[in-house]
Amino acid sequence: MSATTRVRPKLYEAQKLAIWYFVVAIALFGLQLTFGLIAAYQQLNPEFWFEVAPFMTNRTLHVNTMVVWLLVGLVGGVYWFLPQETGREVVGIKAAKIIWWVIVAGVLVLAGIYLFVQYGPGEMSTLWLFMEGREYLEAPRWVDLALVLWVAIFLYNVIATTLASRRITGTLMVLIFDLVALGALYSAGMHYSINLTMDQFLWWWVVHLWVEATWEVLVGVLMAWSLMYLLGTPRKVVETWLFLEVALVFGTGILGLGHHYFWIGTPEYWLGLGGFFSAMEPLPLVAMVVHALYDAGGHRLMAVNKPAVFWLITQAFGNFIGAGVWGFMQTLPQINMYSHGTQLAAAHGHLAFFGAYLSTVLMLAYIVAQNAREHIQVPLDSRWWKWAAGLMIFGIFGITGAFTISGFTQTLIERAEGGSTWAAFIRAYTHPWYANTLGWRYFFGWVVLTGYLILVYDLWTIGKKAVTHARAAVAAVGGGDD
Amino acid sequence: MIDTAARAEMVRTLMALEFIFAMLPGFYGVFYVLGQILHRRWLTWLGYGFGLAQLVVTEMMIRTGYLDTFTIRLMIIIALAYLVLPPTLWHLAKAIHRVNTRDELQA
Amino acid sequence: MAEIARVEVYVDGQSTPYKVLEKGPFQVQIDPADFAEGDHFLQVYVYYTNGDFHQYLYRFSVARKNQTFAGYLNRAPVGAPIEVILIDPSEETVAAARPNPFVHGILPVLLFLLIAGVAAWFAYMGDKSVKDYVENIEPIAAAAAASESQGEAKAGGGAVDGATIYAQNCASCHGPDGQGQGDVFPALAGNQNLADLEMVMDVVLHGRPGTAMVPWGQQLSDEEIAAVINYILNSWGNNFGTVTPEDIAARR
Amino acid sequence: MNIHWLEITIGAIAIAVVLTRVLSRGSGWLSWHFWRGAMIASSITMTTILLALSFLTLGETRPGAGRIPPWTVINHEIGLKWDAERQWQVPVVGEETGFFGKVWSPEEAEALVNKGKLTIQSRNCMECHTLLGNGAYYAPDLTRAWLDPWWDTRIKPIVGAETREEAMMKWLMNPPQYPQGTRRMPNLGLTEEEAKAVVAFLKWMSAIDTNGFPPHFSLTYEQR
Repeated sequence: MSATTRVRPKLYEAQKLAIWYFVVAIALFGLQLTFGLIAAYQQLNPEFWFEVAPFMTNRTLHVNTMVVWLLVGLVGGVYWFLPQETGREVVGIKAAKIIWWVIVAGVLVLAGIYLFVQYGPGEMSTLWLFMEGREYLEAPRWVDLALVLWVAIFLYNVIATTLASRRITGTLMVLIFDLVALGALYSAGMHYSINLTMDQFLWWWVVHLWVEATWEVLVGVLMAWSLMYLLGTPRKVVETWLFLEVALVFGTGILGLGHHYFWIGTPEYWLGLGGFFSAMEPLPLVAMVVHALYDAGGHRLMAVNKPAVFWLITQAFGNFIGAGVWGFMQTLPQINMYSHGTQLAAAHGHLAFFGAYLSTVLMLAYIVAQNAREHIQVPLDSRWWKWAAGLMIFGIFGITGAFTISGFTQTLIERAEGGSTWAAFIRAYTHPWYANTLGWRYFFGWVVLTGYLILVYDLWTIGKKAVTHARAAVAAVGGGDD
Repeated sequence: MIDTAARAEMVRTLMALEFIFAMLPGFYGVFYVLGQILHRRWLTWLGYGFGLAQLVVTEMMIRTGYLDTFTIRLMIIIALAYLVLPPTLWHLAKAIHRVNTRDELQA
Repeated sequence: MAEIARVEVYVDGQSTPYKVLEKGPFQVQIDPADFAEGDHFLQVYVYYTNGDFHQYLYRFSVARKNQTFAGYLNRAPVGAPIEVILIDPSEETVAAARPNPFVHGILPVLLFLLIAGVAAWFAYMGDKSVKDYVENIEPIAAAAAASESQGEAKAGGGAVDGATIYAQNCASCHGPDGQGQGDVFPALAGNQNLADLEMVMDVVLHGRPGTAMVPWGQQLSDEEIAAVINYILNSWGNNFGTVTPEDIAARR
Repeated sequence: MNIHWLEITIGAIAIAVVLTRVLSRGSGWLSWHFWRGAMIASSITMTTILLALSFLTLGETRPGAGRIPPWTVINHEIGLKWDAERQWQVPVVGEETGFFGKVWSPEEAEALVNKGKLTIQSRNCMECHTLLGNGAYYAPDLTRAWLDPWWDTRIKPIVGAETREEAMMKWLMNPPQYPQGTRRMPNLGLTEEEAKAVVAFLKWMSAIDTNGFPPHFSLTYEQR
């Protein structure tokens, strides 16, 4: 009697692709931290690499690698869960693979352009070839087109797979319409306008409506799937709560766009609208905390994938504190008039992106790591992920604190006392409170980088011991060898 | 017109109070939910304490006299909204779980 | 390949089978209510009529006991010739809906084109001028005069005041009373190094490389630099002598 | 047209609630169907209101339409005055004084400002500076850069220029040579034409009515 055991679950092609998404995402995360550290050091010592790669170059790379790796991670998460959700292989997986490697090549070329070309002549051709020069959306037009193509193929895959599976769930419905909004809004950032006010008006359609509406909903969908997968929360509960979150996110976030229309030359009614709706924006985030804690607590944190559940809860809290509290701190128009365009915005940005998106992608990375390599893993745990998470959270709070103090100083000295002139700006950044926090920021940057290196090691090794555990269980009942 | 020193004083006061004002409902929500989930009554009461402190800070901000009518109204609406939000959402989560799973979490 | 003769299902390595199937349809239904909270694995033994034997592993998790639905089955295919189904009543009520090709296929595309089109229209209209020339011209000579008179006072030519120049340029680092700040910005009050007048002039003119001290030679005139150095040398109890604009010019 | 934010806010919430009731009639408020209705209702309501308000905003944000100056504003003197009613500074446009020694026609002015915008984008200015408060925070805000007294008091003498526009142009063409503070601006290789265009763009930008941002700019202007 021949006995063979197949313990390795076959992955769908889309899931194999998703593994590559996460490998690239984690690699780009390392680049983001590196350029962030260089930029932080240049604040301490402005002459460092002044001739080679000035602050603007490093910051461009810091910001752009962040946008790309988070988006890659979120899309990778969808490719991971989509076959499981629909119970079938993703339709059009070949096109997805081809466009993926095109995007990777494009990102590499773009990083080279940012690093070595840096800027071009003041012509339309520069905007097409090298640099669009709008914060977060610096990518030249050809990269924009490639990205839209990427999202379009992704959208087609989701829709076609859903239609082919003959079964539509609430999460898939939300996902389809959210991806439509995500792709279409990105195209709003591709237009050139001489009128700076209209330029920034549309620019915020992308930047705000992406990170505070469509990305937030995409994260909501991924969290819904992860809650079902990690904690076994019933589908009906998860979907009902997802609808509630989407109602709140779109209900507050779309008009919350008004807080970016306070001072760019737009009419005064945006002050009231933006003030009110952005004050309500933490609401869906409170809802996320409540739901995640309710289910994780009901489960008494007994989960098979401990790091993923940890990052799930970190996401709920981090999103609320970073995006909610730190954002709310400065959206009242009377305060924002003084704090707008200072380091306080950077404090909010760092904590919000960490809490809302980085922790989501790391949660997904641990789910993928659990299934990508081998067999079954019960339970997935190690001592390293705790160090990685602890150092990264400690570091990011240190960075945020440093930015908050320097932002407070800058607001007082540059805006309130000095009248926002050039001289006032110099006075602000030479003030000891500001100057000292630059050093702390750099130090905490190294803390985060240390956490990142441990994270990479942990993702690589976690689950190897657990496999042995599973094998022993199989052997105990007299199963064959592998 | 107010002079530079007075303006700096105004911004310093308002920003410090606004920071606290933003933090308090955050603490309120977090401690309330933690108290409920861990069945620790004192954590929930701590949460309520932060909720009340938020009203006090709202009143302090209004009393500084720096705010215009529009901002005062906005602050009052926000403060009252955040006072009822965490318990409302918690009970909503509980009700949705109950209706959809016929399951009582409370041990 | 031969026919399937018998299917045995074991859970978590227990010795007694959870289910045994002798005839088709070979479909295993798991009721999560039977299991404890946590993660479980399912071994499916498939025996064939010709004596072959294959074993497959599935994983599923259960959230809570005594609950209508409480599990999630990893749907990844393991290549087993049988179907494993997790009983999931809420999936049946919620997810049985068929997708509608218009609502879930064509409507999203139309929405995409609508949003993209509106954005393009805004960008196009935003550059179209309503008026080419300024209306409502107001005299602003008073403000300009005020700024110019202040500018003249600052830019020098007239009386140069070392204290003013110090307050505007130096006090933010070295402190309004020359007391300095920490190690980075040295104190000037009572600093014996100031006795070296040539060193003082060099540092103010050319800065000190590797430190926060910037060169002021390009920004201030000889008269201004002399005035501010004299202010520093003779304030806060200092008494280190004086320099002249000619000395400064000589060291440029 | 006078629009009040409170009416819009209350109206938006009311419409969303009514629409939710309509879309999810017959189902209890804790059910799956109710919240699906709420999601659809709030998305549609808020998107529609955003689009409607954007159309209204467009009427005031086109060049020459009240809050945004026409391109030819670069020929004029520009200042700030305290608006007692709105409680902040608003830009005022003064006499026609010319720009780089000539008066620019609407077409020429638009081409020049356009060149300035292209240069600002291609040199990635927003990665250090802020424009209208948006950008990186490594270098000064440029919203009212044209009105900064520093150009007259500091830059004019060191670059040896007669007018403010000339001082800005000369400084921009080689900033590291004239450092201001410890942070230096790199030499971005601006040609004379590009530098002129950037100055024109900055001058145009300083005349935008930004609801008073940055507050109390350049204390000299407001004190009258």
